[in-house]
Amino acid sequence: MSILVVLLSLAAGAYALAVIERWAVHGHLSLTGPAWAALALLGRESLLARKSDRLFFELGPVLLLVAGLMAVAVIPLAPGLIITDLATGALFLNAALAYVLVALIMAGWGPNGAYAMIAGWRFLGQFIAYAMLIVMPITAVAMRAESLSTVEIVASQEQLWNVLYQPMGFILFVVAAMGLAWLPPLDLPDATGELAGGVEAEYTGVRLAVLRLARMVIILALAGATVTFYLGGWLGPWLPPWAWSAIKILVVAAAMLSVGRYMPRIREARYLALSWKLGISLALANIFVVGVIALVVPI
Amino acid sequence: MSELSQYAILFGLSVGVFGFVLSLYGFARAIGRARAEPGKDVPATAGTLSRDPVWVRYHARYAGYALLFLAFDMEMAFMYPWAVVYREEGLIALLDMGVFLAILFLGLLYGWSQGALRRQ
Amino acid sequence: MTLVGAREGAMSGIRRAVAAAMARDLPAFVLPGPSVARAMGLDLSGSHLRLVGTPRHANLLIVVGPLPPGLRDAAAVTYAQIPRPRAILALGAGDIAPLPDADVSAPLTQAGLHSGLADLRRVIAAGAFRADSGEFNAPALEVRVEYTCPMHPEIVRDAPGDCPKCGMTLVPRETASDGHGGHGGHDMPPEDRSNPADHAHAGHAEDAGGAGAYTCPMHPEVVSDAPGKCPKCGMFLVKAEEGESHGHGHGHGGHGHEHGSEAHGAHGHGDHGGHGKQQDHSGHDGHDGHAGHGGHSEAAIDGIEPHFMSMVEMTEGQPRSSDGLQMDWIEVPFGPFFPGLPAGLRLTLTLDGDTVAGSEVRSLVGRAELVDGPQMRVADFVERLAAMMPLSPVAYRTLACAAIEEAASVDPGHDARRGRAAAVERERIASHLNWLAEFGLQSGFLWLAARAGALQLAVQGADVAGIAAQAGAIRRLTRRVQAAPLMRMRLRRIARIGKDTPASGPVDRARGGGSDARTGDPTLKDLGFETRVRNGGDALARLRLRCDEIAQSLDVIAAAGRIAVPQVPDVDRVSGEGAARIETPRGAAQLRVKLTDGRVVEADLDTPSDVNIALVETVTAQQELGDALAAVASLDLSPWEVRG
Amino acid sequence: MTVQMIFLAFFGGAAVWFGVVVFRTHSMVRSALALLFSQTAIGAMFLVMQAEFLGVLQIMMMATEMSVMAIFMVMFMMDPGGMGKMDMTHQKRLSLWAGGIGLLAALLLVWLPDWGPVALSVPGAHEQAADLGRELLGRSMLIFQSAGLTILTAMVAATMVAIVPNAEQRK
Repeated sequence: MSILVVLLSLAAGAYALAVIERWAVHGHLSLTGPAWAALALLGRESLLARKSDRLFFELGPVLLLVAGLMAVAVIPLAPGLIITDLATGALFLNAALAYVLVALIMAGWGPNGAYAMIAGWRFLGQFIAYAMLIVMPITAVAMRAESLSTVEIVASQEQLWNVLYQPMGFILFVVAAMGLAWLPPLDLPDATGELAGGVEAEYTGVRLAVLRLARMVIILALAGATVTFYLGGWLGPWLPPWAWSAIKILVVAAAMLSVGRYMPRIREARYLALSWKLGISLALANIFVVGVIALVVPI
Repeated sequence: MSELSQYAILFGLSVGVFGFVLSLYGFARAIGRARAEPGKDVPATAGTLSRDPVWVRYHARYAGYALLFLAFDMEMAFMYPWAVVYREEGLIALLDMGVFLAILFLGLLYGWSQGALRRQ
Repeated sequence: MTLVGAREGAMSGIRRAVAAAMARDLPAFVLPGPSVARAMGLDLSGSHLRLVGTPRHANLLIVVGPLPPGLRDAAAVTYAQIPRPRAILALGAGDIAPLPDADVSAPLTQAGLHSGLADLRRVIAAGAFRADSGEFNAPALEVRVEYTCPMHPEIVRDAPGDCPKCGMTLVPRETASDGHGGHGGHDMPPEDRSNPADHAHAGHAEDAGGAGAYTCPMHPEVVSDAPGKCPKCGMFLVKAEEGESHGHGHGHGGHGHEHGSEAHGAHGHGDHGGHGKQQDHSGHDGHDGHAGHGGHSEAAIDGIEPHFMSMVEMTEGQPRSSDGLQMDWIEVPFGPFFPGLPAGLRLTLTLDGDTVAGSEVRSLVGRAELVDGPQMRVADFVERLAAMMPLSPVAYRTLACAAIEEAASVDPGHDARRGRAAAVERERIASHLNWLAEFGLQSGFLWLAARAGALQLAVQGADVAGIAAQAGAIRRLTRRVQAAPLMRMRLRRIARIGKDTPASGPVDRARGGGSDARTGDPTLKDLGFETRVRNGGDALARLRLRCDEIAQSLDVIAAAGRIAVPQVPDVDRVSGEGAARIETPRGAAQLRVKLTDGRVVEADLDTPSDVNIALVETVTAQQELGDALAAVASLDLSPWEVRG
Repeated sequence: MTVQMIFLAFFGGAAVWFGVVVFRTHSMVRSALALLFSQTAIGAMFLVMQAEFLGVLQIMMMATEMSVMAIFMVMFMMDPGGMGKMDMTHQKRLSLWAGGIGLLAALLLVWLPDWGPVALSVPGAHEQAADLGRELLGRSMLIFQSAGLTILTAMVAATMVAIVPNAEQRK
């Protein structure tokens, strides 16, 4: 039952995100727009580049969707409202999202097109930049919660949300999450002005529809993860828990989608250098600080 | 809910995604099939046909980062179980992991000094 | 009412619903490009269109203005790559062959766009599917298939088979059919493009012993009589026979160190060591059971010349990257319709991974002869020059008028001069805003793209009061752009240009240079003009300088108090020569005209883009792809200004 | 229990099959990703055997590390797209011997030692992770720290071998 509820809210959330994305990218707000766009996409030809690696080309979007859904599976929306409350939930989230990389490499390599291939390998570079900054902040979160279960992690924030407890980790995690979902300004693998669509460039019709849907699911999963790890999940006064989850996730997702509108895309070299020289140092410092606080303060 | 049934749910969901995607493809197929035409199946390159295959030995300039990444990724295997028992173990855990991370950070600094952290 | 590019299938049931959805959701690809559309005064953002960066994601092709001849093939390619159902909306385009007839044609105005889109939506809703849709083909899409060995690119056959050298299966490769420029960068003279029969000989012509052709190991189509470097990748050309005889020698002598017992393989090669007929090769390969394995190790394998299978030797002579590694380079076209690069500019980058190892730039819309025919009426000449430069028509119109007045010794008068100066400054503001919008699009700074585009449209036809009304918003925009997060990081040290390289306009002034045709102009001096200069010489300095110039031009226009686009001077059967030089938004342009009997008989134009296009190679060399494209964009080239 | 066995066999078969694909394909990227999925299947086997932490860790780490391997394979192998249909196998005799000995060793390791009685009840997934943590900080601390040193050595060695030092780069 709760699985069905989560899946339906996932569908609703993905649609809401599509509305927000159209507004952020194309500047018009239309509640029905994504529905028409999706139907139109299904009606367009879905082309296959010749000399392509068809298996990769077909599998890329599907694997992306699987990865997104697996990540969503460990996000709690309310007490009891979660698909699977794994004891290693935070780690599993990581594992699922690692396949985003695999899917994008497949999608990039598959069509044998220059833009897509460069985009796919670029994303591997981007992954190397953000990966540690996803993992290390989560470790600090798990230290406080004494568990990897996402439900426990939310419960551990009863008295103080992690965003206040470990603000540094929050910032690092959000930036890394945007990199993972290749959201502007970290949209190196589908940069319109540099690679004319990149990994998405060869996808048309129904395959593109699946790819876009998968991306929305991933953004939702990451917004959900941010909320779970740092913003107290379903915790909040007055409103029922599920409403708090929905509001927080949508606000975080909308913020992640629209912030890139106001700045140019980062350069790959700078991104890598910043992540490794500054980001990892800060992430290690964050772990240390949280470690000291966790020993001194009993919350 | 037992752990095995949770894994079964996850497995079922993955299979379900394939089913969902296949049904979408079936719907799209019902509307029509793609038509083969000249130039249509060549990867798009902004108005110029580029028919040469691009699967060549790709020069990844982030190779240095990639090498260090492998080491850091390895280290995460130890971080998670450590994090779970951190508060229980207390100071010893902090010191232990402090030493471990310091060693790793040393490796990072070495790589940095040698130029692993730059475009090659 | 159906689309020319309709999808196959009867219009019924679910397809009707899908067609209705398509009519509401129109992802559009604009030819020649959004910046040209804006320069022509078309606001594409407000019509519920979604502009996309690749034809793959579009289903509507909007052709804005007449399609230049040089872009027709590219337009056909773009159209061919749009998935069906696809539609064409032609705005003031006239003849668009080889594209099929436009589904809807409308005049090149905002009203035309709106009515055209409304019509188009109806056409799509009614006719996105059709039982018998015709096939689209164009000369640019024709191909010839040839077969080549992945290890020995010099082997090219027109039928499938095995490589005579290593026995690997030849892989098919498509090339553009001869005599057509559709293939990226392959614009070598026809005589250099060997036909398949020649290729079949290429590996064996050395039997004659003498004039062996030189060829590039990576680009077999490059054939030269003399040694040298490959024009595409810069590798040293190898003598066509060299690889082969070397390989045989190696096979004979040093072979079998691992599979010595199976010496028949090496022996077989030894037999025809020095010469080698094709039959010998194929006969030999026939009994070689292991043909085609290995290749990933340095181990020699019987039956295959170890020379070609060795990674170390394979890459011998190939150019090395900065870190000493040798990789394969690919040639990737960017443009002529690449989002974020000037429309009409075809940049072909040789990429080593994601780093630019070489570049070739070409304008597909370069200007033709200014004087069309033996002589031209003055009015026609002025209009022609203005129409040739869609990105800055007013500046070139002013230039033409000034040169003709000079030739005819006519003085336009003080007020007219002020009005003209203000008109050119207004265009400078619009042009720089257009550049900012393009930069926004390229770098994913979408707020900038939308805001600068809107301001450009508001400014470019406005009078003094209209510009004054927008001045505050424009100044805020320029301040905000420079302060945007990541902006410095994005542009600093990109596309650095030294003091000695020739450059024109803002590119020169942003490296501390002082070239400005406006310096010393008394009219502008009156209006409070001072040359703006920035130091740095990188893309960031150019951005800042353009922002400075926008602010300065706003002041000049306010001081001038009037804007007057010059009228064609009334010259009455005079003869004479005259020259004029003005600072267009992209730099100084100079025009010399010769009048005979009141008609233009000769004209000669120097444009800033002629100068700046030569910088492309310098600023892209060894840059990361994104940086290289930002570097090219920072030059603000107008392909229309480049000599065709 | 039977269902568990069926799934174990299924994922085991998948792991082996992907392992075979590694050598049967021509494309380097396919080869690398086949290895990736082979490892993923092993991770799934761990899950079926209720070793949750180990399984999830395997699934996560192999995805990333094999992807990194893919780029190195594309960098250094000829014809990474497999367009020339080259065979992945070489040095067959040696490989057969090595593989055979490896298999034998694995089988001996399975059959010979005394693995003790079959564990009928498995600790909960959370307990597993916590136990592992306690182990790391207690009895196996030395192993843990020497793992750190090993990783450091690997980092230094990889950097020394593969990276052109800054000073030389500038020349």
